Amino acid sequence: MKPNLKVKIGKLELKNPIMVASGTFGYGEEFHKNFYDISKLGAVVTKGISLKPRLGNKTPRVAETASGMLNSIGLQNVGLRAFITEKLPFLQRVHATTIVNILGEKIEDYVELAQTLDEEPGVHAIELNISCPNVKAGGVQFGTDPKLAAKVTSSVKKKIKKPLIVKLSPNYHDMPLMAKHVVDAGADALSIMNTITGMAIDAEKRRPVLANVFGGLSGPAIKPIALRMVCQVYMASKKQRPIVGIGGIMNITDVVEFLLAGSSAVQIGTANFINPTIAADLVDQLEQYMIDHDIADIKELTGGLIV
Amino acid sequence: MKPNLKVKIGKLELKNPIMVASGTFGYGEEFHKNFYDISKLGAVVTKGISLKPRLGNKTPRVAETASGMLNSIGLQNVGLRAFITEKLPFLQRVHATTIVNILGEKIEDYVELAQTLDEEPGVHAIELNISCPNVKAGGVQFGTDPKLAAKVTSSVKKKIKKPLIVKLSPNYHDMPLMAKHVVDAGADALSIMNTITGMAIDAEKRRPVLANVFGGLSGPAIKPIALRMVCQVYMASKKQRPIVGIGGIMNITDVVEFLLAGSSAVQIGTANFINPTIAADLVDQLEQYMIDHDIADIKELTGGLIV
Amino acid sequence: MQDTKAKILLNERYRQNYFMMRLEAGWEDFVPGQFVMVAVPGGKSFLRRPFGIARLTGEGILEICYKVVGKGTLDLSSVPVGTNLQVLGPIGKGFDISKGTGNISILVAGGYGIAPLLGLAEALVQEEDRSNIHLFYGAQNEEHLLYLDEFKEMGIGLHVATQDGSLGAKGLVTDELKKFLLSTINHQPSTIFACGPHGMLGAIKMIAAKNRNISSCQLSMESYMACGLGVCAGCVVKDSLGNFVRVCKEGPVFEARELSDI
Amino acid sequence: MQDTKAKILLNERYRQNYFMMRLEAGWEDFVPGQFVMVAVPGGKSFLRRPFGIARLTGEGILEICYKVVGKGTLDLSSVPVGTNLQVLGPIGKGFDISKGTGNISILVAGGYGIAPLLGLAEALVQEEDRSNIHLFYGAQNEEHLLYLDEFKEMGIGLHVATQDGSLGAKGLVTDELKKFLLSTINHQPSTIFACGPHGMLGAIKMIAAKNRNISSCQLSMESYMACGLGVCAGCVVKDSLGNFVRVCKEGPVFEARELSDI
Ligand SMILES: Cc1cc2nc3c(=O)[nH]c(=O)nc-3n(C[C@H](O)[C@H](O)[C@H](O)COP(=O)(O)OP(=O)(O)OC[C@H]3O[C@@H](n4cnc5c(N)ncnc54)[C@H](O)[C@@H]3O)c2cc1C
Ligand SMILES: Cc1cc2nc3c(=O)[nH]c(=O)nc-3n(C[C@H](O)[C@H](O)[C@H](O)COP(=O)(O)OP(=O)(O)OC[C@H]3O[C@@H](n4cnc5c(N)ncnc54)[C@H](O)[C@@H]3O)c2cc1C
Ligand SMILES: Cc1cc2nc3c(=O)[nH]c(=O)nc-3n(C[C@H](O)[C@H](O)[C@H](O)COP(=O)(O)O)c2cc1C
Ligand SMILES: Cc1cc2nc3c(=O)[nH]c(=O)nc-3n(C[C@H](O)[C@H](O)[C@H](O)COP(=O)(O)O)c2cc1C
Ligand code: FES
Ligand code: FES
Repeated sequence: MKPNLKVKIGKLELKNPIMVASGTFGYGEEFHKNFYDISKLGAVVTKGISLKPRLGNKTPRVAETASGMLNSIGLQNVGLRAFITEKLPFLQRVHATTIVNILGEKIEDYVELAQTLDEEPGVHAIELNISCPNVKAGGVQFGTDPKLAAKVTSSVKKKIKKPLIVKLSPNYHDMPLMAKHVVDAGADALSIMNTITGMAIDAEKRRPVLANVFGGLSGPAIKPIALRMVCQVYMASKKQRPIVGIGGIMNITDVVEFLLAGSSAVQIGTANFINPTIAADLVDQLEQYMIDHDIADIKELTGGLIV
Repeated sequence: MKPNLKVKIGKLELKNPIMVASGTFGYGEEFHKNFYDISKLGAVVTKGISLKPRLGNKTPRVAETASGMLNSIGLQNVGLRAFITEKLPFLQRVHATTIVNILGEKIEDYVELAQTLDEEPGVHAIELNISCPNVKAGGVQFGTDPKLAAKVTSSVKKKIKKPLIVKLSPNYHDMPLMAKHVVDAGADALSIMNTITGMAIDAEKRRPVLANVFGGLSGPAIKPIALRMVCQVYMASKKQRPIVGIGGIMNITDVVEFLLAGSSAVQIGTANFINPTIAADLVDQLEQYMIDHDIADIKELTGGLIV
Repeated sequence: MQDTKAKILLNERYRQNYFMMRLEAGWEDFVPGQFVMVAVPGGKSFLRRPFGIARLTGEGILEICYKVVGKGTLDLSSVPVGTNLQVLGPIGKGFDISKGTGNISILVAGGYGIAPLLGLAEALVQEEDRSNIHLFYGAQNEEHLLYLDEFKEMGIGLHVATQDGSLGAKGLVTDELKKFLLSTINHQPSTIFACGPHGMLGAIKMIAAKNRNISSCQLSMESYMACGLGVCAGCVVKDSLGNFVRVCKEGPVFEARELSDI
Repeated sequence: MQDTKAKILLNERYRQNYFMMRLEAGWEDFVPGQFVMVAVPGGKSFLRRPFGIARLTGEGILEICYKVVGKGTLDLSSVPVGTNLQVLGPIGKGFDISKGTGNISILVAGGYGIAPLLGLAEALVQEEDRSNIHLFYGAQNEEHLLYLDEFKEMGIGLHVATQDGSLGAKGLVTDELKKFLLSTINHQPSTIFACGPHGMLGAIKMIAAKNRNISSCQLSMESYMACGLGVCAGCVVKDSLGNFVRVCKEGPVFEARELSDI
């Protein structure tokens, strides 16, 4: 019998738990044109969208590290208007399940973005990227202050009907506490996790490799940390919300590990750069894994860790 | 001319800035007997010592990850008495500069350990490992609460004459804030950083690989994060105290990167497992690096990053 | 663009620390100036590495030429023939030959920048009079010059400059280019196609800007890349409007006047 | 113990997914039961991998025999002859032959546990009457048996058991051992030397505990290792007093009665 790969994120039902992570898949066109039908994925999470287009940081913006990479793209994106007129129609036409990742400099930005996107039929859910500095609060990141994170979550939640996913930043140390605040504020699901701030230095030039000095670390190097955070939040949370596990997933074993740790779905990020067909391959491989392991429903894997 | 590799950690002058990290060098005997004269090192930091011997955690205690490893040794050690009678005499006999890493379950433990060791002529400095749960405060780690960290620091500082190094935990998110608290409380130097909590899962067995479920991540995977923390603390700190950079150092380029980011000295940890002569090799390589780059004094490198 | 598992047919030191690699890609077509992203075995290189396409034969054999500069290229140089490598390509916007039709074609190369110009020259000789094609090629010394025989055989104009004068003129190839533009062809419409170090490209942009006969000056740019797919926005350079454009998508070949970063 | 850069002289599939490797270590001496930590090239294995020493020839050539079970051993199996590997060893406390002097020596092996017993048998035949040495060797089937010819040549007692009965007795080797102990030598002082899977070692410990003639039962233990140097305390097992002892330092060979974990 064909196993059931469907998962629910709030009211949204996904074909399967394999999504692609924000910022590592553009707006889907390149992958669809060159590699595979992106409607096959559980969902496409777009590059983070802001109200106005953003230029992003100076270059170099990327650097390789041991089993990972740093990026300081600076959230370059086309902005809300261009996204709706130029990018969304394509995603809608190819029937991609689309989750829009949004980012702002103040709570009002998030609310306006979310409200506008809530009206767009091509948008299936909204992912709040709170790893951004709050310009109104002296630049402290929304994602490193549980109260602020709760506030932006509830402000957005009040105004939209579509499922709201909040993407947590590992740059705050107490994940269960952060998760509790955000869930109490109305998040339908949690994405765990964004990149960890790091840096690379060119010893010969005596300069940071990234023009921005600091950048976000992603890739297999961070997988043990991401798995721990997913597991901690899953074990601590009473009001259980689906967790979307993210961080260094490269293969089917990694996917299963994140599910066992407590994820309902996963996002494939940097791996898309290493192997452009990986996300589609993983959809097939996950189905095969379930058949081989006699698992009828993907939900059996979520939180299936024996501790 | 022979370059000057000497660095000062509080009142303690080290031959050179290359130390070995706590828990990765035992009490020095194995390396001295099999590989090299350990008095060549800037300092040997011992395995963390507690008042009573500790059995440590169940096994498996170690797991490999991408460019790193997890450990949950559980601070197994011989205890203060046996350390002083069985381990310290050896370190003293071979003239190793010895820094004793100490850990406790409550502030009184740290104070008693430090006071006792302060009297021992073979001990040159004390490193406070605050990545331990405080049993009196419901198990919250000393190192994830700036006030608690400050309190244990000042309590110890008051009672000892030898230099006091406080080793920070990356499991707290605001390193500059933590550093400020600890320095204000009297730390003579900061070690940055300890391992980051992570986990590994055996997908087939559906179990955590480590018996303890969680463990500390070390190795090159964490280097970008450690570099960032050193750099942030160095840039933010007004009352400058020497920083001892730790995390994923594998070769001379890594050493130079940590110095440039703001470290006065470094510790070699997991690399000792990969290449048992690495720490001694790095002492020679650092001297050669200085000659090749026409650097007369190692202090020229500390914080030499051009940003 | 496709991601192909390609067998290594050749991987040899060519000269100094330049290596030549041939891969059984099976691809049918490419535009000179396009590049590939190669997955480097050995475990030390997490990201793929970009290399310009030197040639693609009728049998789908891909040739690249790379200089060993760091851990990735060092590891690549020791991969044995017969190994399969994952190769993504052809990537990006190559040289636009059509803009040069009827013009004098001036190719300028520095270092391994010669590789994509080989493919370009092979395409140009199909379309243009060989005497109207000129290659300006600069290198440290004689030992660092690549593909010279191939270019000689094509019968195009060759202008070599080496820093030590061991072959051709002594000095910078851009000086040779300046002299050439002042003398011979200063009244003929010309197109420049250039690939090489950043500094060289900057000098060429200046030269082109001052010379009204140069209707198109196409520069092949480099930058740090993560994806090569156009999705990460890691590889951008600034265009003349101040916007960031992707080297792997809008480039690597740009009209000089459309760039502001150089 | 030393850390040696050793050239691979042989790295071949021996049988099934067992491989044999010979390395030019140049070491002079070892105690059977000791092991090495090998740095595995390929970039996927961060930590070294432990393998028992099968033999060390007079010329300092080290032989190990490994089973491909995961990424490290898979990568190891494709390292070409001639490559230099970093090999740390000989490590740990090997078998104590002196305890068996005059006794019947009973060697028990499962899987790749046969490797260190080869070296042990070679040492024992120098000291003891061959007829007093017995090897009990269990495997899945005939195809999984290693070094059989070598043991036959030594002229020691051979007792093979395979799970499918394709060679020797059908079933568990520990059952053969039990039968043997009940019949033949039940009044002769014996020493057991065992290396193999955890379950097998547990069964042997039980057998030995019940038999008063077995004066020493030495088990070679495995565990997850990080350093192999005795400094990380990663590899511990519990001794009979409830203390953790290091497999890489106090072991890998322990007296069965001194272990509580098994
Ligand atoms: C579109 C494009 C085409 C290229 N074509 C060729 C080619 O045909 N032949 C060839 O030999 N090389 C080519 N390169 C450069 C080549 O990609 C780099 O030399 C290579 O990636 C270095 O890898 P590494 O691991 O050996 O060096 P690393 O160890 O990563 O770095 C070594 C040094 O090179 C610098 N470096 C590394 N990557 C880049 C980069 N992308 N841009 C600028 N500096 C870098 C680093 O800062 C460092 O100083 C091209 C690059 C681009 C972007
Ligand atoms: C003292 C000692 C001597 C050994 N001698 C030999 C020998 O002579 N020949 C031989 O083939 N093997 C021997 N082993 C086992 C060998 O070290 C492991 O099989 C090898 O490290 C696996 O590496 P891998 O990367 O292929 O597997 P991984 O990809 O790391 O793991 C594959 C599977 O093996 C398990 N595993 C990995 N390492 C160990 C370990 N240390 N202990 C228990 N389970 C493990 C994992 O849990 C996993 O299920 C010995 C181990 C020890 C401790
Ligand atoms: C180049 C790049 C750009 C990214 N941009 C965004 C973004 O715009 N919004 C966001 O929430 N996360 C962004 N991320 C984070 C990823 O979505 C993901 O959380 C992170 O990379 C960890 O997953 P991975 O290890 O699988 O890549 C970006 C990551 C990378 C590598
Ligand atoms: C096996 C192991 C045991 C450790 N034990 C201690 C300890 O007892 N006390 C301590 O402060 N740090 C301990 N550490 C942390 C190291 O000292 C070091 O801070 C960390 O490993 C990061 O450095 P590295 O990446 O170079 O290993 C231990 C690390 C490892 C790998
Ligand atoms: S390298 Fe990713 S967009 Fe160009
Ligand atoms: S493996 Fe480190 S103590 Fe044994």
